[in-house]
Amino acid sequence: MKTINAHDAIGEALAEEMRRDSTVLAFGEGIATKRKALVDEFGRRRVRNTPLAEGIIAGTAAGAAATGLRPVVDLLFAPFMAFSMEEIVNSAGKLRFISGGQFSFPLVAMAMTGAGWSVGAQHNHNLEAWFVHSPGLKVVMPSTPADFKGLLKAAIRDDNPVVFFSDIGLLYVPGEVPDGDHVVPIGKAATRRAGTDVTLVSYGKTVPSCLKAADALASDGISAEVIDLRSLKPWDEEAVLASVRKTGRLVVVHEASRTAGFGAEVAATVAEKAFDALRAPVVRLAGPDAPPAASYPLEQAFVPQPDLIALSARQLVGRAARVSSPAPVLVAAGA
Amino acid sequence: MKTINAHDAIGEALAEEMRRDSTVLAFGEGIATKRKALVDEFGRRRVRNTPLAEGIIAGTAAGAAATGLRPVVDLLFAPFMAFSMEEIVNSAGKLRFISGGQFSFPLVAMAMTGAGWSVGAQHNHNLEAWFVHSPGLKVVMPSTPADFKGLLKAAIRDDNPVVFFSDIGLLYVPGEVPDGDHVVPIGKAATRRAGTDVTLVSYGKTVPSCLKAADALASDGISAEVIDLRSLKPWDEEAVLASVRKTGRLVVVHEASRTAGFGAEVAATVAEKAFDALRAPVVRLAGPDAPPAASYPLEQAFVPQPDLIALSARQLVGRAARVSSPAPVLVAAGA
Amino acid sequence: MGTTPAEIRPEALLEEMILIRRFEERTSATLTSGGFMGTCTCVGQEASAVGVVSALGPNDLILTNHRSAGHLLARGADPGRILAEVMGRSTGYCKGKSGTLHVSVKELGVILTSTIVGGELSLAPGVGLSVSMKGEDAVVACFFGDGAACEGVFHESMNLAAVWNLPVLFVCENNQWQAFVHRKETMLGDHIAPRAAGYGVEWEVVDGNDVEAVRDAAARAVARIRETGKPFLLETFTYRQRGHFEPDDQSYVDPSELASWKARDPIALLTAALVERGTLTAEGVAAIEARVSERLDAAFAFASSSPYPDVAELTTDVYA
Amino acid sequence: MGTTPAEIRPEALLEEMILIRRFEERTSATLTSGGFMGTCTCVGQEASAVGVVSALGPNDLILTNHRSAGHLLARGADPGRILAEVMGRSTGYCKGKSGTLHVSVKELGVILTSTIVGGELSLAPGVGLSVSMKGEDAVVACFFGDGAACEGVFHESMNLAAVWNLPVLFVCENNQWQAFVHRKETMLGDHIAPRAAGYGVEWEVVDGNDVEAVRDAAARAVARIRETGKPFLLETFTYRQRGHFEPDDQSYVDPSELASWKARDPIALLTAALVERGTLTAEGVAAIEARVSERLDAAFAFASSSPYPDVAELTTDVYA
Ligand SMILES: Cc1ncc(C[n+]2csc(CCOP(=O)(O)OP(=O)(O)O)c2C)c(N)n1
Ligand SMILES: Cc1ncc(C[n+]2csc(CCOP(=O)(O)OP(=O)(O)O)c2C)c(N)n1
Ligand SMILES: [Mg+2]
Ligand SMILES: [Mg+2]
Repeated sequence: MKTINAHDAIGEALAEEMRRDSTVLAFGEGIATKRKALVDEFGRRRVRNTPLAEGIIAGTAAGAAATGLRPVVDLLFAPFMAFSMEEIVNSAGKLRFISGGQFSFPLVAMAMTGAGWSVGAQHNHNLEAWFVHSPGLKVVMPSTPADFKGLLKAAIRDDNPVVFFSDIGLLYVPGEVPDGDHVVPIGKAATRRAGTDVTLVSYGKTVPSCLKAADALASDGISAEVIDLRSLKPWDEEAVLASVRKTGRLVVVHEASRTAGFGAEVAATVAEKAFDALRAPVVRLAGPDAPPAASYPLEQAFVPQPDLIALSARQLVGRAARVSSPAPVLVAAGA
Repeated sequence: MKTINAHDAIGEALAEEMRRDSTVLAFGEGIATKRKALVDEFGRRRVRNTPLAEGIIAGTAAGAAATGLRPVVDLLFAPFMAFSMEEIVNSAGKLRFISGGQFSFPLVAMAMTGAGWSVGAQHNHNLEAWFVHSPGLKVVMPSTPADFKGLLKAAIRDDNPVVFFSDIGLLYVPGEVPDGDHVVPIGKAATRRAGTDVTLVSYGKTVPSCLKAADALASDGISAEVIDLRSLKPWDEEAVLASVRKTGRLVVVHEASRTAGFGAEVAATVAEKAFDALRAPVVRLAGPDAPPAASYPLEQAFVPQPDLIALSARQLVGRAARVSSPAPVLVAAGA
Repeated sequence: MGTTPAEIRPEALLEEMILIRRFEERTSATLTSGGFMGTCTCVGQEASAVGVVSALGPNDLILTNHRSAGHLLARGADPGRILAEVMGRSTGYCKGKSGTLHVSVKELGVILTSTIVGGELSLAPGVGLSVSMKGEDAVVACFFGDGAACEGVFHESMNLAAVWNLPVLFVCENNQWQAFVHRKETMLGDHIAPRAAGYGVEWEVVDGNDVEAVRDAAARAVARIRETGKPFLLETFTYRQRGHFEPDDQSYVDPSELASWKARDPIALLTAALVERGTLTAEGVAAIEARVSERLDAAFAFASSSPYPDVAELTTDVYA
Repeated sequence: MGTTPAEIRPEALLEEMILIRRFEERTSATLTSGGFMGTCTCVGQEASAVGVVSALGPNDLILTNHRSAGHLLARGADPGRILAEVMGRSTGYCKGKSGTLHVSVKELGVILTSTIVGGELSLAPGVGLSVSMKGEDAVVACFFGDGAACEGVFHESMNLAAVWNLPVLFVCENNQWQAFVHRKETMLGDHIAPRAAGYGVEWEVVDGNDVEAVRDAAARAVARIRETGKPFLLETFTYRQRGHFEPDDQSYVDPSELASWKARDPIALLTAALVERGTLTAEGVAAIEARVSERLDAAFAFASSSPYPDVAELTTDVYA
């Protein structure tokens, strides 16, 4: 075990996988400048700066992946992926199916996402739901340095295109990372805290917020289970359903805008497949349906905070198991 | 009243709005070739063919909209919008907010979507959920010629960017369109059939399928209410909630892939806000999480069909109001 | 396929062009009369397909687009399996999942076909990168239209291939139409290739209706790429003789422009040249037509008797 | 703003450049020490901003990008309101919603600023279209970097503006850096402007550190656009003297290249020229610095005492 931050965990994952497999290479706008250690070890052929053009970066990754390489591309901030949707969705995501299985696309597209740097709505926009809704892709979004490393290694080894989101609010937070070849399987959630009264499901930087909320709830005698999804596609339905069958209550929390966000998928799935276990409405806490502002206080207020999570959970638990009054209306800050 | 198809209804809406307001103009890859009547009436300055470049078509619409014009752009097939996500989402959707309200973006971005022409996954891909999840945009998807006309007129008059999806399966189906200045407000659903036992919520080409299912259900003595959302953003939460409070059962039906599709938003909202009214699990019937194949039988099988809708509704109605057994697992064809 | 440029006789090129022409004509007629959705034919552009593909070696790779039948057939693909794909049958090269618009045939090196206009351009540098990282000497031929040249990805692709020295033969088939829009409405100037200079890329414009000229130009370009490891942009200037897809009444096409290009039909041009040279007779042409007709009879029989894919195929081949 | 080229004295250009330089320096120092996220300064590029903007008329419009302080100040924007925006205060030009990266000021014609690299290029033709449809004679100046010129939208924007005859002055500020990547890693050749020829667009490369040369070139380009109604691509060849954003240790920058450009600092160049011409004295410079300092003191006082936006602003200005 050592303690490193997520940025360095990514660096370790890249280095280890490039060492293990000579077909792995990395490119992007400035990656060779920013990850000098990789250039030193693997050279400028395998670690490349690119022209400033997200479309061709992603397209080149797709073309290379289909013909024997395993590229990792850094697309910087999530909104810039808007320039590479064609290549990621129509090519990498679909051409395997369209070709009747003749090709596969083992590539990783990385991007930073979320609030924290006051950079405004053209840098800060959580788009993971777009990719979850797009066939042929996998999507991961870790919340701990160990998972950043382990999921990136799994993503590089996966034979499918994986979109890897780094929540910028977590990039420089240190955490323990196991030694050795630490690989975290894509599609498995982690139960960060066990509980019996309410299930808090989240991913990315709102996982620590859920844990804080769970602490607060514990002092009220409410036992919250906290599930970190880690992977959004495939996502660990079984883990969530099992938890809700135990607790009967679900709060889904994420930073992305609520409307048609990934939380809707979780809530809808639970309302369908664990309906009989539900003792209260399923609640989503999420960013408002607005672009995030640069101004620091507004940027913070966009993101569901521990207090709100705890409040929602308390309301759910305090609620009569099945009453005829309308469900409490719980909204994220500012929604 | 006259009977015309959706393609012609679109033509009427464009002509009427261009006649009414000289700032309305239309451009796209071939629109001036395909809509000769518009060119004849309004000339080549207001009806323009463009170079083959979806990004700049959408970007030009955004720039023009912010400075006094009301452009309508035809982006052809929905997957081609992948080339214009930056312009639609980061510019048209966000720059009003980012600028602190200095600009508005009264534009309409049109695209065809869905199965019917055996053109394969790079032409046939239902992406409406992407836009619903993107702040600052509105999204409509009509199911009748009257709504094609009325919603397009409303979209052109709206001061916000509106993404207008034409389900290709409906484009050449005739229907009655009221005479005169027929405008359908964005955000209002239409109850296509009233019922008391189960609510079927849909949009686009699966609305007629729901109506067929409702017919079949009626002969079993089951009374289905069919709601056509028409607008997906804003969507008519109140209409759906009111219906579910009456029927206690919800089936959401759409062609787009189920995972993180718009149906998840509807299901999650109902599970949150009408929880106490629900007498059975909320069910989503949708396309599988796969690209659609070109092959005709596969293309058809992708789309939820009336039989499946009726079967699901029957299972929900037949179900004990609240039992402890797991919810029936109902999947769309092939999911 | 598999031959080097010097080994092909012009009569063989002619036979390939005729095969393509008849394939497209019969496919269109069959689809249209059967109520199927149309296909995008390359009628009029056969010299571009045959000329370029015949200049490639066996390890070279091809990326193409929606108008691909010529490239596929010139590369030696089985017309029966192409047609089965067009008709959505399980025996098609892509199991019927592609349909007509994005047929790839990995075993022949015809890879990563995209019907997103410009999709092939976005993928080409990556294929070139694989080839170059693995130290292979293959050339990657990427076919795209004058329309695709309007997409931003044209710019990004050319620039990246130039900066990274990727062995890509960009082949712009300038057929002067971009679906229902004439190139004159989409760009100033008649040609795309000169833009290559701005990226530091060598280029040439060739008469796309003269198969021997195309083949020579392509052979020179391929040789240049093998020598320098750098990309090259070849523009074959030609004309789309039929509509954008079938059926298409071409009411928007200037009849005199169309007629002038039909007068320079690539098959007629080569036939006349060979007759003039004395290497081909009317009987020779008839023999070619007969062979082609026989192949196509078999192809149509195969495709039409092939089954549709099973409904279980809806969700296979999505993930590896 | 509001003046025609002939009316501005070089001393006024110098004062604008010094205002910009001091604004950027103080902003960087303040933000960095206050733990705020950095800003992208235009230090070293003041001549490009001042030269071009001073050649515009009052009705002309400007689109810019993340490195916009020079353009804004040259256009007459209030440094206090820019700074308030950078600091996320409600008195900023965009109510604190933009922050430093996409400040637009509609009342000054500085519109549609985007921090998506290339965003300004995608919006510019539409603004040109409005102007041209309304029959106004305004020119739309669109500032973008050498990095933006690598995006596909550069190609699409130039081409559309050319085909539709839109009155856009494309200004490529080639500062030779694209964040952490030198332009030599992203394109062959030193300049972007010659690519304009491929689109049928006129172009010029000008020494971007010589404000008078920039102003003259821009004035010529603007006159040409007003005359022809067609776009023009002007490249100001300059250098980014500070990092991509603040703070940035520039460890990746070749010190000798940086030094050679600092030796051609645009402010020093003009100062020396004016002293040499005898129209400026050391006292004159000191007076400029004093005026600038006073304005900036007021600006900083205004911005730092301004409130943050109310949390209700989270969801306002989303829909019209
Ligand atoms: C991104 C995208 N935009 C639009 C289309 C619709 N479309 C298909 S082919 C075509 C014309 C393409 O022109 P060109 O590249 O010159 O190829 P050609 O058809 O002439 O061979 C268009 C507009 C598409 N398939 N993809
Ligand atoms: C689409 C997009 N990609 C990447 C970035 C990140 N980024 C911001 S500025 C910049 C460099 C831009 O270079 P250039 O266009 O030359 O402008 P400069 O910063 O040199 O003024 C980059 C890569 C971005 N903001 N948008
Ligand atoms: Mg063409
Ligand atoms: Mg630059």
